Amino acid sequence: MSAFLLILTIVLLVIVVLQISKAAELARVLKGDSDYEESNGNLALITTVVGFVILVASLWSIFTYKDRFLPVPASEQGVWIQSMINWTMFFTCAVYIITQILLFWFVYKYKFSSKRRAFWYPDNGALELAWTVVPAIVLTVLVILGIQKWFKVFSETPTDAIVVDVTAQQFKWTLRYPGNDNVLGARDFSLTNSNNELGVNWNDKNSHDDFFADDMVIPVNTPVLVKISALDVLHNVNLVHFRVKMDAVPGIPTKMWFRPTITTDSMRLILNNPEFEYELNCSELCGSGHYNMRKVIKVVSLDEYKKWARTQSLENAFYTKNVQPELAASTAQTDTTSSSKEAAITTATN
Amino acid sequence: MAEETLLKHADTHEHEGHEPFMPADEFESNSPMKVSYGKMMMWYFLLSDAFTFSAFLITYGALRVSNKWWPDPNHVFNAMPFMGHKQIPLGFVSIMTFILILSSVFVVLAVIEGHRMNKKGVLLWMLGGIAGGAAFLGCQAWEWSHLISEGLRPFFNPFVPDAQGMTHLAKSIVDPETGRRVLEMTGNMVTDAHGHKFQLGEGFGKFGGVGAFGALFFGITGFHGFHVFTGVLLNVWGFFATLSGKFEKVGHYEMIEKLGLYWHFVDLVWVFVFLAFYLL
Amino acid sequence: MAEVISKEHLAHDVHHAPHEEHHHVETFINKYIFTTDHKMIARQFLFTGIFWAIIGGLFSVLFRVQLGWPDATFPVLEKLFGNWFNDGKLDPNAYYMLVTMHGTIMVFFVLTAGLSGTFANFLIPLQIGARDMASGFINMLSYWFFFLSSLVMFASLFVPTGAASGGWTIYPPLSALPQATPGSGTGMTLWLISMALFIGSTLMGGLNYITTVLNLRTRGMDLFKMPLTVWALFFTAIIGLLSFPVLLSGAVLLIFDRSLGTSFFLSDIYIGGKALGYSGGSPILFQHLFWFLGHPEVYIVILPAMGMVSEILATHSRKPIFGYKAMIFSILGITILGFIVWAHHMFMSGLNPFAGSVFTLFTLLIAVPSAVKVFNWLTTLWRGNIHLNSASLFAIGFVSVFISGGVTGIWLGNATIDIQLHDTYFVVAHFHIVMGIAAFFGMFAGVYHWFPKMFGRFMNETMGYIHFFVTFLGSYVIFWPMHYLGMSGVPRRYYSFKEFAAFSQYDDLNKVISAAAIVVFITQLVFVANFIYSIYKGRKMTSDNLNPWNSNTLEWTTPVEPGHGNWPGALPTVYRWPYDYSKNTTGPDFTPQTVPLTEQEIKELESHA
Amino acid sequence: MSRGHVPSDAEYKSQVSAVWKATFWMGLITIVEVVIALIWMKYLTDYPRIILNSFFIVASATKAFFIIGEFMHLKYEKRALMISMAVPLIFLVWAIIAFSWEGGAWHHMRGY
Repeated sequence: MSAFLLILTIVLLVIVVLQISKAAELARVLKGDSDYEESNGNLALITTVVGFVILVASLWSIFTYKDRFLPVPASEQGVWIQSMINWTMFFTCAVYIITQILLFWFVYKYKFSSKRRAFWYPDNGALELAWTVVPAIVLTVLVILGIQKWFKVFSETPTDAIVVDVTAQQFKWTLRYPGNDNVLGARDFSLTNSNNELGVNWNDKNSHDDFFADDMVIPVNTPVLVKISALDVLHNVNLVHFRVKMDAVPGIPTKMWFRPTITTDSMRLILNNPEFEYELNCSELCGSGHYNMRKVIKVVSLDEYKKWARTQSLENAFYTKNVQPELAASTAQTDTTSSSKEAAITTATN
Repeated sequence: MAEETLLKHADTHEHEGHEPFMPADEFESNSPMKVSYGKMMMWYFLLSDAFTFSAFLITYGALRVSNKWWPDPNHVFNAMPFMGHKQIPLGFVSIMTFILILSSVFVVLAVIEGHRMNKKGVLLWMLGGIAGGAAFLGCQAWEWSHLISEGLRPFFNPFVPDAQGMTHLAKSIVDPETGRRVLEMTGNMVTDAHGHKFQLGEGFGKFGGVGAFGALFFGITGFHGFHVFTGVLLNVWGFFATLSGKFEKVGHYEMIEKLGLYWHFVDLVWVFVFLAFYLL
Repeated sequence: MAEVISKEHLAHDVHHAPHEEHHHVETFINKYIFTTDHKMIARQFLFTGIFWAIIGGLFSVLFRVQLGWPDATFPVLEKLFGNWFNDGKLDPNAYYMLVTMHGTIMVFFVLTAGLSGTFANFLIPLQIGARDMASGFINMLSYWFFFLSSLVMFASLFVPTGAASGGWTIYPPLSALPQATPGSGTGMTLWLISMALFIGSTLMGGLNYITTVLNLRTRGMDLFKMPLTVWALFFTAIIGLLSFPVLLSGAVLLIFDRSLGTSFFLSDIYIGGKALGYSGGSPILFQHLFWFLGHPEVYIVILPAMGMVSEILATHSRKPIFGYKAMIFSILGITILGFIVWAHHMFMSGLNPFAGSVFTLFTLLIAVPSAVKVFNWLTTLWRGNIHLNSASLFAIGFVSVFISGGVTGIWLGNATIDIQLHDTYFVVAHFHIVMGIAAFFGMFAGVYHWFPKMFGRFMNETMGYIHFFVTFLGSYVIFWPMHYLGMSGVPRRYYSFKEFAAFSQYDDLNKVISAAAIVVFITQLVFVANFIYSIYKGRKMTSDNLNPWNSNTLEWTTPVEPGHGNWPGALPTVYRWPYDYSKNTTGPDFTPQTVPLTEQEIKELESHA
Repeated sequence: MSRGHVPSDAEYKSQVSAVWKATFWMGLITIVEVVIALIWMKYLTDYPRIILNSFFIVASATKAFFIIGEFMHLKYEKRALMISMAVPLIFLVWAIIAFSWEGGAWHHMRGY
């Protein structure tokens, strides 16, 4: 019933508009051309007013909503991007304002008049050249600035970078840290199975002190290299506050490095929000759970990070905690416990 | 435009009462290319088809350079019918290339005879073109069945590297558990077609060599073969249409010319398929 | 209107015309269904396009309901749409399906087939003075392939596992693996089949448009005497002809990956607790193939609108289009650049950063020809004598939204800024304004302008004004705030923003956007009502005023309802370009293309040469 | 060639001989390609393969020119048609560059 009513309402609404318009049209035909100029002028006025309302509202609303935009970039890379945005903002706003004003002003100024005839003006080489060359120059500036910063963002990773291995799958992230040796254990797809979803090669000694983490903990003012991969479909590692974004592609590992500059605590002070957390989200459509792949990022001081990483590596290294006992158990052929071990491994990996 | 031509055109407009509109070539003289709309359509169709083929070949290129290793074509395509196990790299495909070129030549000659309105000549050369196309298809069928007998599949590639990166044809079996084709291997030792054992290159497992190789081979040569097949059918139609005197009645053999364009395009594509799969 | 068309001009070419005689039997089927008449085929495209636009628009309303009121339940919608709305709430899988189908339908079925299919078919022969397309039969096939494609796509909506839901860009592996999302099962197969048929339709149409423009122009219609509409449609056809084949290749390879287990786009995949045997393929490769079409596709959508707007602005401001040749060369420039910039959609996809810089350079270059066009439109209005009606209002609205949406392209084309804005609502705002709203405005302008020629009647102007002002304001209300969402990092294609503190602050704006979307959608129904009503009951066009807009182009020299063959007598001869508006200081303020040059004009031409 | 134009005997002869000439060259190029490939396989495997590959690409392009120019008759068509066929190839050339560039990048990213 309610569905029927909804459709009925919409249909009635359309019919009402249709009837009113029919009457208006009829009146216009009856009146003939006598007040064409006047009605055309009214229309021009309305159009221009609407145009200017849109222009003013669109600019004014920028200032209203500015406070909700992303806060100050929390990384060095973000600052470069922000400066690029400022430059582009300046040029595009200027173009937007000037052209919209001209457009709607012309509509009113040159509205139809029976006393006037339009100005025959088919072309002007100098003018056309001018508005080919001027935009070309402005764009050259933007291209040069942009490419310069682009290459800075994608420059060689500094050698002292902290490495985090981020693996995406439907619909969760797995964070792996290299442990004390700062080298991640090798991965090999052919080793992948439900007990070892990442396909970590446990024969590689480097993997023995690697640990998995629930939150992404990273140190401030130190380069962080995010190594990115995906297990099933495309995902995208998006750290909005750091302006970091890179697709996770199955079969092709990607990476991106950045240097965080504001700790979580400082950001809480800046935003005056004690609840604030940096967040990691997925920015590439990956299926029905795309919208809730969340991880928390904690930016801490370098000392804190080192302490945390060392403890984790010693106490929580996946190999020593899960794989080694499993291996020992299987060599001792104590099959009775292996199923519970398997369960333990699965939970730990998750 | 000169006044005279204008008048001439005006004349041609007079009999419009009989037909709702004129044939499409009413203003052929307006064409900046001075070709009829039919030929032009064929040309642009071929241009767009060239983009389809290029996309396939570019895919081939991108996947080939992105992979760690690629089977050596001289090793993969070295068989020849009636030659047993003798290895003749490039032998058979060269023959296929010659067949296709010759077939193309025959069709050009048919087109030239068409210009002279020589029905017999057209028929003769068209027959040659059709025979060449059919022979090419036969060769391709043989090559496909040979590679399939060696174990190559769209989803599986038995051509694998040894530790030095040399290409070997490995024996493959269907895994009874998963029903999928896999290499017959013990440890990392694989048996090749002659029963010799060799060590599999690093990074390769029981799922065989680069998976996309078979897919690309069957996909691209198959798509080309499909074009050849269509071309043969079209040529057969052209042959019978000529035989029935259809084009004589129309007054020109332009249809043969259009069929020819399509046929040469098939030849053109083969040049690049030959380049990508067999030479590079 | 002030001036009355001078009848001599029309009579010039028709006076000796014998009455059209039809010797072949005209049945309902060969007149309305399997017709080879380009005008009827154009109408078929238009009707199918409008049908799809309603469906596509409705889908956007449905998912906007979810985004605007994520906590509310709507039992009404469950009654209407069944299990898409379980318990009155949109299901996430259905959400992604609706998003995907909205994109596919709008881009391909409405703006490619409905817009460029309609107007290329309708305008090319009429404006260049041809009796019909080069091959009426292939033209008919083109429509019926589109129709089949539509049927398949429509059928896919009713598949139990749902239609394709991997986004309109159908990136594998999501679209290749039925395990990844239910929509990648049968729904995706049907999507690919439908798209293959659609590509066939576009290619056949494109071949016809190109050969018709090149070969079938009437006497005197040099290339540089063609209206800008024809130029735009010509380049659109070229773009389609060269880019759609690449999508075909990509689609074929994707079909192989899905059904034969090949590894073109797949490699090292572990899903549902199982490692799959794909190796050596590259998901990024598909993105390259897709965007090699996908980027030119946006010009397929926008160029016809640009052409029509140029024509309509010139006609209704009674001024020649400013910089005719510059307009043509900017279309050419956009066409060429459009082909070499595809990877700017993929800056964050793992693209090689060096390639990224080259693509940034090419991309920003497109702003130059676009700027030329905008300034030329503005100069066309300058010191004009502007008649406002539904057609010219939409043309003016087009210029406004094209600027608003275009400038943000300079943001997104710059790879550095794209790091922040990629896949956020900023992108959604950008492309909806510049290629969605703008293309629709071009289409509406075209429909209002050429409606009398298509159906022999006028559309209701009052409804046209309501349609324009609500749509114009509404579009800004819908899409402008999306920039702000984007600047706050809110990602697109999110079913709900609750999970993230950073994204959940826009409940208020999302409500406004959704409400505006519903209002705008209902306003489009007003347009549809106007359209259907006017076909039967609109004010009639009479044979003593065949040229209601006092336009210069050839289509207005045909009878009210042109038969098959367009001109009953000889084809008109063309002597001049189509933009001689207000050239004379006395007499009518327009000089149709069929009016011979005056002696003075010939002298001027000679002195130039 | 416009429809309905019947070539004279001299024209006919020159057309036929041009076709056979093109066939001869194409056959020769193919043979040379195969022979060089075989020689390379036997004796020159240590040299950079790019030399051989460039030769193959040039040779194939030459064959393509013969097919398009002579067999498909483009050499004798109006310039406008030639240009309209040649210009779109720019896009393909750029696509080849971009795609193989990308392919190389994936190779690198996969750590080979």
